[in-house]
Order: sequence, then C-alpha cells, then structure tokens
Amino acid sequence: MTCLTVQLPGLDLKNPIMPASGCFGFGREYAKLYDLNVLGAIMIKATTAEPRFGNPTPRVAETNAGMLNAIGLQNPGLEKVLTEELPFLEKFNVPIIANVAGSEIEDYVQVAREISKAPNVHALELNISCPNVKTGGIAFGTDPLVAAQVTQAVKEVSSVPVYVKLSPNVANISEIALAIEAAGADGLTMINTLLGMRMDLKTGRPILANGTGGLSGPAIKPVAIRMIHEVSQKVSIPIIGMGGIQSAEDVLEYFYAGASAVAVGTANFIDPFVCPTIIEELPYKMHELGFEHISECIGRSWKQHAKIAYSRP
Amino acid sequence: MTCLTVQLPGLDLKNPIMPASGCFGFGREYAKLYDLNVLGAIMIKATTAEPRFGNPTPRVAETNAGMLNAIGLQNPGLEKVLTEELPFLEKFNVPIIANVAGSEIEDYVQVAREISKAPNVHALELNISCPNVKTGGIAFGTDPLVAAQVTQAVKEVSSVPVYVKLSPNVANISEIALAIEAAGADGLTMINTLLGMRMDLKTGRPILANGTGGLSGPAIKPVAIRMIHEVSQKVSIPIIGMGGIQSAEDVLEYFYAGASAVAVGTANFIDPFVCPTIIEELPYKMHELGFEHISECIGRSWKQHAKIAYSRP
Amino acid sequence: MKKAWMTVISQKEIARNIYEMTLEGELVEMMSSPGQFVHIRVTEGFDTLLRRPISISSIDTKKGRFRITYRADGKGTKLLATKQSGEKIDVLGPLGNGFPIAQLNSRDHALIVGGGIGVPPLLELTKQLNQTGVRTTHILGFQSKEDVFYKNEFSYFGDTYVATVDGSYGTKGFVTTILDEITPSFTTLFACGPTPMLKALENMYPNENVYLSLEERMGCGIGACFACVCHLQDDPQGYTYKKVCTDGPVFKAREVVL
Amino acid sequence: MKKAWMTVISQKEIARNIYEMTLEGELVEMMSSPGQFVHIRVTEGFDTLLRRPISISSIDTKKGRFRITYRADGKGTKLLATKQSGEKIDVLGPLGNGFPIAQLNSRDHALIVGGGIGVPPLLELTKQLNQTGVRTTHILGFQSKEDVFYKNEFSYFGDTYVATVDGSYGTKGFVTTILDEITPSFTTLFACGPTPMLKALENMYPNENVYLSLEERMGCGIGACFACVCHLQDDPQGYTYKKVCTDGPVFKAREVVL
Ligand SMILES: Cc1cc2nc3c(=O)[nH]c(=O)nc-3n(C[C@H](O)[C@H](O)[C@H](O)COP(=O)(O)OP(=O)(O)OC[C@H]3O[C@@H](n4cnc5c(N)ncnc54)[C@H](O)[C@@H]3O)c2cc1C
Ligand SMILES: Cc1cc2nc3c(=O)[nH]c(=O)nc-3n(C[C@H](O)[C@H](O)[C@H](O)COP(=O)(O)OP(=O)(O)OC[C@H]3O[C@@H](n4cnc5c(N)ncnc54)[C@H](O)[C@@H]3O)c2cc1C
Ligand SMILES: Cc1cc2nc3c(=O)[nH]c(=O)nc-3n(C[C@H](O)[C@H](O)[C@H](O)COP(=O)(O)O)c2cc1C
Ligand SMILES: Cc1cc2nc3c(=O)[nH]c(=O)nc-3n(C[C@H](O)[C@H](O)[C@H](O)COP(=O)(O)O)c2cc1C
Ligand code: FES
Ligand code: FES
Repeated sequence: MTCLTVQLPGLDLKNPIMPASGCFGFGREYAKLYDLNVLGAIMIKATTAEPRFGNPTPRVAETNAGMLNAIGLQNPGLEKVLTEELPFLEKFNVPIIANVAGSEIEDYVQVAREISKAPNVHALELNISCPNVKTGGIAFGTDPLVAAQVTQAVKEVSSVPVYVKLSPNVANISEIALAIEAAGADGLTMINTLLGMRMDLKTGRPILANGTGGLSGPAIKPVAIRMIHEVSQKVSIPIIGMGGIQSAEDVLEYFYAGASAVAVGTANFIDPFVCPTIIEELPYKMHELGFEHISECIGRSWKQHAKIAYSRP
Repeated sequence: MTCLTVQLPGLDLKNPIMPASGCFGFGREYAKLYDLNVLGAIMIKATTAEPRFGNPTPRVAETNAGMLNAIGLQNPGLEKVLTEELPFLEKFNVPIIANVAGSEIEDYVQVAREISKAPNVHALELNISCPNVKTGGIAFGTDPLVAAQVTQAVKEVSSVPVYVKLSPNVANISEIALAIEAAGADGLTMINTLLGMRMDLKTGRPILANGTGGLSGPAIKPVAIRMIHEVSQKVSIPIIGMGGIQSAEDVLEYFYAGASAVAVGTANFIDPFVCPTIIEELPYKMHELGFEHISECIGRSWKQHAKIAYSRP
Repeated sequence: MKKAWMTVISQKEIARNIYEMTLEGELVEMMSSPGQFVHIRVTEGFDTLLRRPISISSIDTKKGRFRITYRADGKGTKLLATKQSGEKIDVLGPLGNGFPIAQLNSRDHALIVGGGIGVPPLLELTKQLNQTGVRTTHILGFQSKEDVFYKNEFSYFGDTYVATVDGSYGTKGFVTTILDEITPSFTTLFACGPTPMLKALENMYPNENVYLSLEERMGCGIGACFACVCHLQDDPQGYTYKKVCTDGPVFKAREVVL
Repeated sequence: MKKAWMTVISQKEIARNIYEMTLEGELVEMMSSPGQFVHIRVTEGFDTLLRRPISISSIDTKKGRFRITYRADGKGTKLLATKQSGEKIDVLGPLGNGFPIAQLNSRDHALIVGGGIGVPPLLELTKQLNQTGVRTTHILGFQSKEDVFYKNEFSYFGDTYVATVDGSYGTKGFVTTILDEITPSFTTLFACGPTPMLKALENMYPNENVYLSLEERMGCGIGACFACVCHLQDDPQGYTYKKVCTDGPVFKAREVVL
C-alpha cells in the first residue's frame, strides 16, 4: 500500500495535501461540499489584529492559465477568528495552519501570540509576502533583514512551530530563505503570488480596482518549482509548496523539486472538490510510478540517492 | 485611417510590431514564409563576441500557457553575424535591433562597438537578463550598479541608440530601470523570461538538461504588463514591451500599460505568421475602439488626459 | 449546491449575441428560488480558468431541465455559445439567494424591471409570481431593436413595456423613462440590470419595497474567496460587508452600497 | 513548407495507444520525400502551447491525403487522438530533410530498421524504394505483442522480421537480436527509433551506408529557435552543430553526436 503520511514540525499529516490560505476561507463553505476530515491540513485565510475590509472591487481578473486577485487580506480580525472561525473547525480532525498578516512587526507578534494558543492551530504561516496591501505584506518578504526580524519576533511568542511564506517577487530567493531559517523558522511555505496586472481593452484602465494583483494558478507553477528546487537544496527546514497545483501529477512535480507537502489554492475555485480528488488519485499515481511512500519523492530531482538515470526524454 | 507609425530613438517604425530576440533567428527562416518588409523592426538573436554552442538538449519544455527555454545564447559569433547574417537582412527595408550579450563588460563593449557600425543595425538591445548562462546574463540585470556600468560602457562605444533589456526576476524593477536610464540608455525593452523549471514525471529529474530555463509565453503577460505599467511612469525613455503577446488585443494591453512598441517572441513558434497577422489586425482593432493613432494608446492606463472614466466593468 | 455534468439539450441565438441554452441533469432538483445562479466551467483546460456566473432564467423541474440566457461577449461566453446539443457541461449550483417571493400573494402587484442581460432571471421570477396569483407588470430596457428578447414571454404573464436607448423599439430611452411616464403603483419592485439602473431605481423609490439583483466579478462563487464583497450602506467605509455570491445576488434596496 | 488547415478524414487505433490519422488538404502537394515531418498545433488555445512534430507515415498525392501514425502518450497526442473525421487541424509542413533515396536503384538492397514509434516514417520509405525497384528487408522492434503495428504493411513490400522485448510476438529481444541472427547483407541501412537503438546500429555497421532519423524536443520546427541542435561527431565539444528540424531529422550515421 502506498503511504501518504508526512511528519513536519507541529504537523502530523495523514496526507500532504491542504488548501492554501485565502482560497478556502475558514472552511465553512467547503464543509458543505465534502467531509473536511479527508484533508491533510487546512491553511486558513490571513488573520490580522483588526478586522479588514480589503480592497475595492473588482478584486479578481482572469489571465492566461492564471488569475489575479487583490482581495487585500479581508478578514474578520483576530477576535472573531478565535471565537467563531477556529471553534467551527474544531469538529474536524484536521490540523489548522493559521496564516498571520500585519502591517508592523507588532501586529504579527500580537496575532501570533494569541492565535497560536488556539487548540486546533498546529502551526503558523507568516504571510510576509502579500502583494495586495500597501504596508507590511510584500515589503517584509523582499528584504532578508526585515524577514528575519519578523520571523524571530514571532518565534519568541508563538506556542506552535512557525512557517514563513516566501514571496516570489525577489531576485535571490535563497538569500531570504536562509535569513529566515537562521532566524529560527521551523519551515517555509512557497510561493505566494507574483505581482501582475491586466488592462481592460475598452476602458484602457486596469481591470482590478487596485491596479495590480497577485498572479496565481497553473501559469506560475514553473516559477514555484524552480524556487523550491533551489531553496530546498540550501535550507534544512521543510517546505510546503504551492502555485498552480491541480492534479496528483502536479503534486509529484513539487515533491521532486523538494517540497515535503503541498497546498492547493486557485484550483479550489475551478473545482471545489479538487483537494479530495487529488488525495484520492495520488496513491494510484505513486503506485504507477513505483513509489511506496510519498517521502521517497521529496527532492528526487536533486538527491544523489535517487537512483534514476538522468535520461534524455 | 488609423496610423501605426512610431518614432523611437534610432527607430523609425512603420508599425510597432517586431519579432523578439531569439525567437526569429536572423530572419532567414521566416523570410521563406512571408515578406519581412511588413515588420516594424527585427530583433535578431543574441550575438556574442565568440561563437557559442549553448546548453545541452533538451532545451525546451512546455508549461501551462507557456514554455521554458535554455538555449544558452547559441549563436555563430560576432564575425559571422557581421559577414553573413546582417548582410542577408540588408535586402529588407526593416531596421534591425541587434541583441548583444556577453560574460564580461568588455564582451558587451566589443560586440556593441562593431555591430553598431553595421549599416542596417539601427539600435542595440543589451541582453543583461538572459537566465540561461552562468556568467553575465541575468547577473548583470539584477544589480542596478552593474546594470548601469554595462549600459554606460556600451553607450560610450555604440554608434546607434542603446536599449537595455530588463530581467523580471527582481524585487524592484524601477530601481534597475532608473539606474539604467541615468547611465544613458535610450530605451528599455522588457521583459526577458522568468526563471522556471519543470520536472519529468517518470524520471523525477528536470525536463531541461540545463535544469532551469526561461519562462515565456502567454503565462507571463500579466507580470510584464505590471512591470511596464510601473516603470513607464518613472522613466522618460521609451519602452518596447514583450511577454506572451499573441494578438492585436495583447498589443493594446501593452500600449495601455505604457509600451511604445512591442515584440512578439514565443508566439512565432505557435504561428509563424503571427507578426504579419497582428500587423494586419491592429488597425481594425484600433478603429473599433476609436483610436486614430497608435500613440494615443501609450500609457492610457495611467495618463491623466486619457478621458475614459475609471468604470467598474 | 452541487457540482454536476449537465447535458446541453438545445442552444439558440434569440437576439443579437444573446443565447438561450437548455441544460438537463440532476442539479435541477435543487433549483426552486428565482434569481439564483449557476457557476459554469466553460472549458476543462486553461483557456478559461475561472467559472462564469450565469443566472437561471427558467426551471422545468418535471423534465429535469433549466435554462440560462446569456450574452456571448468575452472569451468564456463566446466559447459557451459554441456548445452543441449532447455536449456535457460542468455546472456548480444552484448558488446564492434569489428573489424573496414567499411573502407575496394574490393581493400584491409586483413591478419587474430588467435591463439588458439582467432580464433573464426575471423570467422565472414572473412565472413563479404568477403561479401564486401575484399580478406582474414588466419594464424591460435594451440598447436597440436587435437586442430585445423575451418581450413575448413576459407579455404572457402581464403588461410589458420595452424601452430602447436608440428608440428603434418601444419607448426611446431607459426603463426609467417608462416609469416616469406610466408611474405604476406596486407593492414590491424586483430589478436586475446594470448598476446605474439599479441606483436610479433605489433613488426613485426610497420608501418602497425594492429588491435588486447585483453583479460582481467572482472567484469561487460559494463564499470562500472574498472576491465579490460589497459595503453596507449603513457602514460604507467600515469592515462590515455582504458577499454577492452567497448573501446575494439579490439584496433589499438600500442594504448594500451599489 | 506551408501552414494550412487540414481535414481529418479518418482516425483509428491500430495498436495499443497507437493511432493512425488520415488528413486531407493542400499541404500534400508539397510532400514527396519519405522521412519528413509535420508540426501540428493540437489545440488553438493554451492547453498545448507548442506544436508537436510527427512524421509523415504515408502520402497519397492523387487523393491529396497523407497519414500520420502516433502514440497517444502525453497531453498533446492524447488530445490529437480525440479528433474526429471532419475536424480541421492546423498543420505546418512538410518539414525537414527525409531519407535520401534518389541514388538507390534496382541493384540495391535496403535494410530498414524501426523501433516503436520510430516505425511510421519507414512505411512511406519502403513504399517509395519498392516503387523504384529497390529490394527492402524490414526489422521492426516493439515492447510487446499489443504494441506491434504495420507488420502486414511492411511484409507486402519485403521480408519483415519483428522483435518484442517480452517475446510475446516474433523474436524475443531487440532489433539487434534479429540482426545478429540473420546477419543480412545490404547496400544501405535506414533506421528510425529510440536513441539507444540508433547508437547500436551506428556501432554495428561502422563502414556501411547508414542513415538515421533523430528525435529532439522542438520549438519552432523551422530552424529559427536553436532548440533542436546536436553536436557533430568530428567536433563533439565545439560550436559547430546541426539542427534536427531543418538539417535532419535524417542524418548520415557518424555525422552527428547521438
Ligand atoms: C450573479 C450573476 C449572474 C449573472 N447572470 C448573467 C446572465 O444570466 N446572463 C449573462 O449574460 N450574464 C450574466 N452575468 C454576467 C456574466 O457572469 C459575465 O458576462 C461573464 O462572466 C463574462 O464572461 P466572459 O467569458 O464573456 O468574459 P471575459 O472577459 O472572458 O471574463 C473574464 C473574467 O471576468 C469575469 N467577468 C467579466 N464580466 C463580468 C460581469 N459582468 N459580471 C461578473 N463577472 C464578469 C468573468 O466571469 C471571468 O472571470 C451574471 C453575473 C453575476 C455575478
Ligand atoms: C522529427 C520527429 C518526428 C516524430 N515523429 C513521430 C511519429 O511519427 N509518431 C509519434 O508518435 N511520435 C513522433 N515523434 C515524437 C513526438 O513528437 C512526441 O511524442 C510528441 O511531441 C509528444 O507530445 P505529447 O503531447 O504526447 O507529450 P507532452 O509531454 O505533452 O509534450 C510536451 C512537450 O515535449 C515535447 N516532446 C515530448 N516528447 C517528445 C519526443 N519524444 N520528441 C520530441 N518532442 C517531444 C512535445 O512536442 C511538447 O513540446 C517525432 C518527433 C520528432 C522530433
Ligand atoms: C483569492 C486569493 C486569496 C489569497 N489570500 C491569501 C492570504 O490571505 N494569505 C496568503 O498567505 N496567501 C493568500 N493567497 C495566496 C495563496 O495562498 C497561494 O500562495 C497562491 O495563490 C499560489 O497558489 P495557487 O496557484 O494554487 O493559487 C491568496 C490567493 C488567492 C488566489
Ligand atoms: C527560445 C527563446 C530564445 C530566446 N533568446 C533570447 C536571446 O537570445 N536574447 C534575448 O534578449 N532574449 C531571448 N529570449 C527572450 C525573448 O526575446 C522574450 O523576451 C521573451 O521570450 C518574452 O516574450 P514572449 O513571451 O513573447 O516569448 C528568448 C526566448 C525564447 C523563447
Ligand atoms: S465569489 Fe468567492 S466569496 Fe463570492
Ligand atoms: S526546432 Fe527551432 S531550430 Fe529546430
């Protein structure tokens, strides 16, 4: 039998598939469609100290094999997440990864301290890479020094392991990753969205009210694969990979690159059942390719012991 | 009648459509398919001082709405380009933009000095953004200081205006653009490819022999649009835009963002007639939208005088 | 709400670029409220990544069929218009909250106002209202004669007035031009159409019982992505909100910021 | 070389996942040399962005038709296998240099060796050789019985030996197993198949007249992008090169590095 279990800091995963932050709300909607217990974990929508409305609409636009979003971290704020959203998720036997955002280091610290105490929150994901907010967000994610500072500050107060979410909008992703590892992060999640934009043919203006937005979906998969391939060879903390995953094949590509688990974002909008479908198909795909345990796939593209000849296809 | 002419430093374009460097060789193959005289200009394949073989094969891979290439700047070298390739193109009444590459600043200077003297070379395009070579290439394109140095050195020896090709693999594209403008560049071309990678499902290894490659095609269009939108508002030199262009609509999106001309790369492989087709369709599209001169479209997304309401679509 | 492969039974162009498509499949069992919509995956590949929200324009529970009526305008709807009988389409639905009609009865008079591609959901609405004996009057607005559709269908259920912007059919002007002329009395107003029209109606009838169906660009269509939110009128700058996909698309006038 | 919309006349599965498709259209006028290929755009949208290179497996100039024979394996070829008679396909071709047959005549004996999905272009080759009176012997290799195709077609033109890796059909082993057994004499050898097979043939017949058809991942297919280059054997580390798409796909053995 193929085995899908993965152990990561704070996360004992029955399978390595989880919905990505911001693409699954707080689980309520998808709970109406299927049993959330099948999921490896759930990354909930970014939580900030205060409630946020986010950006004006339109907030999404379609692109070639991708989409842009400029939600702007809309969320009900820390208190409501603690009293209403997380308790709802307690009835499922699924570890929650809480996505934490803010404009100042203090914001991250405050949210991290409180939310990490919630019984079903098993890990934090620091969102220092959101391209859709003016302050904080991506600014934290493109400077290794600042990224390290916020990581360290959060590590000091968090009751659970801390994963840091990397922005792909940088020249040297390894530099940031290494700084974050050195600052004490327990894992990395990558990638957040690429900055992008679309124009309306008729008005000549950007389609998104916010102008720019974050590019996600199948279009960005090769960028994520390349970054994970590079970073996984340099750091020794695990990576949860994401960006355009739609199928079990995509999951394996991420594992080969060096991911130890993956998250599925945009694909949930296209097929709300995509996560359970992938979880169901992955063992068959693995069996077909001769794998018994998903861990055999991790870093296969660069690990020496992976005994497959480098053959011209 | 709609008018497509554009005047840029060194380039008197009958229309703003040209094939992008590396996607059109030196024109010979496409000359067998159609009359190259219809083109606004031609950006020829990167030329280096010495001949180069490039990277091992496989050198291309398909991605979602895009492709990866790791050609590695294969070219016959400066001398052959001067004696065989450029003379072939002389029979067409089309300005040539020579793409110049190297590993050291001296390489760029040497190629630029010589190639800019060729009678049909009307401008240079400095390729400081090729992701597929170990030295030079992208390294020059991600550091504003180095980018400025190579620009200045080439400006000193070039007999024609110098355009510099920007890499999208940076955190702050404006910083690089401004440094290059300050160093004397006459224009910018953007964007070169994003770094990407794909894994082979069966072998677990990268599909490209080189491992990573440059991501081009429709997938990257929103990234290019966003960068041109940002940079065009900060610099006062013109921008030739590229990345995923396949249609007259795409061209207009680039103009709205702030481009003054565009180049078509990957799409030539999909439809070898794509450039003449776009040139034919652009006037109709412009007419439909009420434009008389293509210059009215430049920067429409951010220019104040563009009298179109910012309307929710 | 469910995701199902539904079969195209028929597709026809009923006005300039306006297509009416009949679909058959199990989803129909769950459909009842007029004004709900479905979220359609037009292609399986990458050509149109996101689903397209389209209103249900009529429901035939007995036959297990429903209709959508849409304008082939952008990439997705143009592709949808090429589908032929027998093809299968991936449909998620029914979604959202439709027009509240339970409280109306035969003593009521409903005024139904539709603009352009906002007209379709109103057809099932008037059908259901008439079934419970509610009297309906319809005001429909279009650009031009070639764009007019469902005039006969609405006439079957009650008085129907049509306005066209260029005057090539019916009254020259907007739906509001007709409303100014005939000043109808009604107990409830239901409307769907472009935002400027909805705003005009909201202003025109500040004290009446008015329900408006809104449009917004959507991601998930089921309430998870926060793409489609709008502010509330009593907190226009705050962080309270409604989602068009799950709280709407139908809202009481003056509830949300248009 | 031309780009044209060609019509699918027929499509059938002739062995496990192996499809034979007949196409009709003007491109055929330009086809003559066996071993050339076409570059096919499988979808118009983004699902398969690049064209797929596929060999011409037979040409019927009189009817204006040609055939391709391909394995439905990856995304593009699987989509190609769903095309039905009457559909139009965007084809660029004919491309490349085929097998040189002009210098052969009725005094010659051609040995034709094909492996797996390398077999198709050899069918038109043997047809043309036989038309000019050349005697042909065929050695074909496949994985397994279910994968064997064109055995009868080749037998019509000359002696035909088949090897399968698992021995479920013909000789157990590779084409080289058969060659070792029957040690045929020939004046020219033509081969198409996986690189290891081509290498083995090159080593086996160091002094004979051998032509090999190569495969490489392609971008443009017309010589412009430098995706498909290979080194020359007399300059294996240098910068001289040949392009598989325009200089090949057929090369004389020992010309390029396999
Ligand atoms: C609740 C609801 C009900 C609707 N009912 C109908 C109906 O019955 N008939 C009908 O013709 N149209 C209806 N629309 C509008 C319809 O969704 C858009 O016309 C359609 O999505 C445009 O897709 P496209 O492929 O033609 O355009 P594209 O430009 O290719 O669309 C690109 C993206 O923008 C989105 N988009 C573009 N225009 C709109 C719009 N006006 N509203 C929402 N999203 C948009 C698309 O969904 C897609 O994600 C409804 C919209 C909503 C929100
Ligand atoms: C000159 C030439 C002639 C060929 N003739 C035939 C033939 O007659 N019948 C046949 O079945 N196959 C033939 N092939 C191989 C055929 O091109 C590939 O099997 C096909 O491109 C794979 O596409 P896919 O959509 O199935 O796979 P995907 O994995 O979806 O392909 C992804 C990308 O990789 C390329 N690619 C993948 N495998 C190969 C390969 N083996 N060779 C070249 N490109 C590849 C594709 O073209 C595409 O760009 C030929 C190849 C060449 C170069
Ligand atoms: C609508 C939307 C909202 C998102 N919100 C968040 C968020 O709140 N926090 C976060 O860290 N990432 C957010 N993301 C990024 C995703 O978690 C993910 O990193 C990215 O979309 C790439 O994965 P995908 O291609 O599978 O969508 C959001 C993405 C989308 C499309
Ligand atoms: C096969 C290939 C080869 C390329 N070679 C070069 C090159 O030699 N010099 C260069 O500046 N850009 C090169 N590029 C980048 C293109 O000129 C262009 O910037 C990029 O592909 C984005 O445009 P597109 O999406 O239209 O292809 C190459 C791109 C491709 C796909
Ligand atoms: S469309 Fe996702 S919340 Fe409404
Ligand atoms: S495929 Fe482009 S040069 Fe051969």
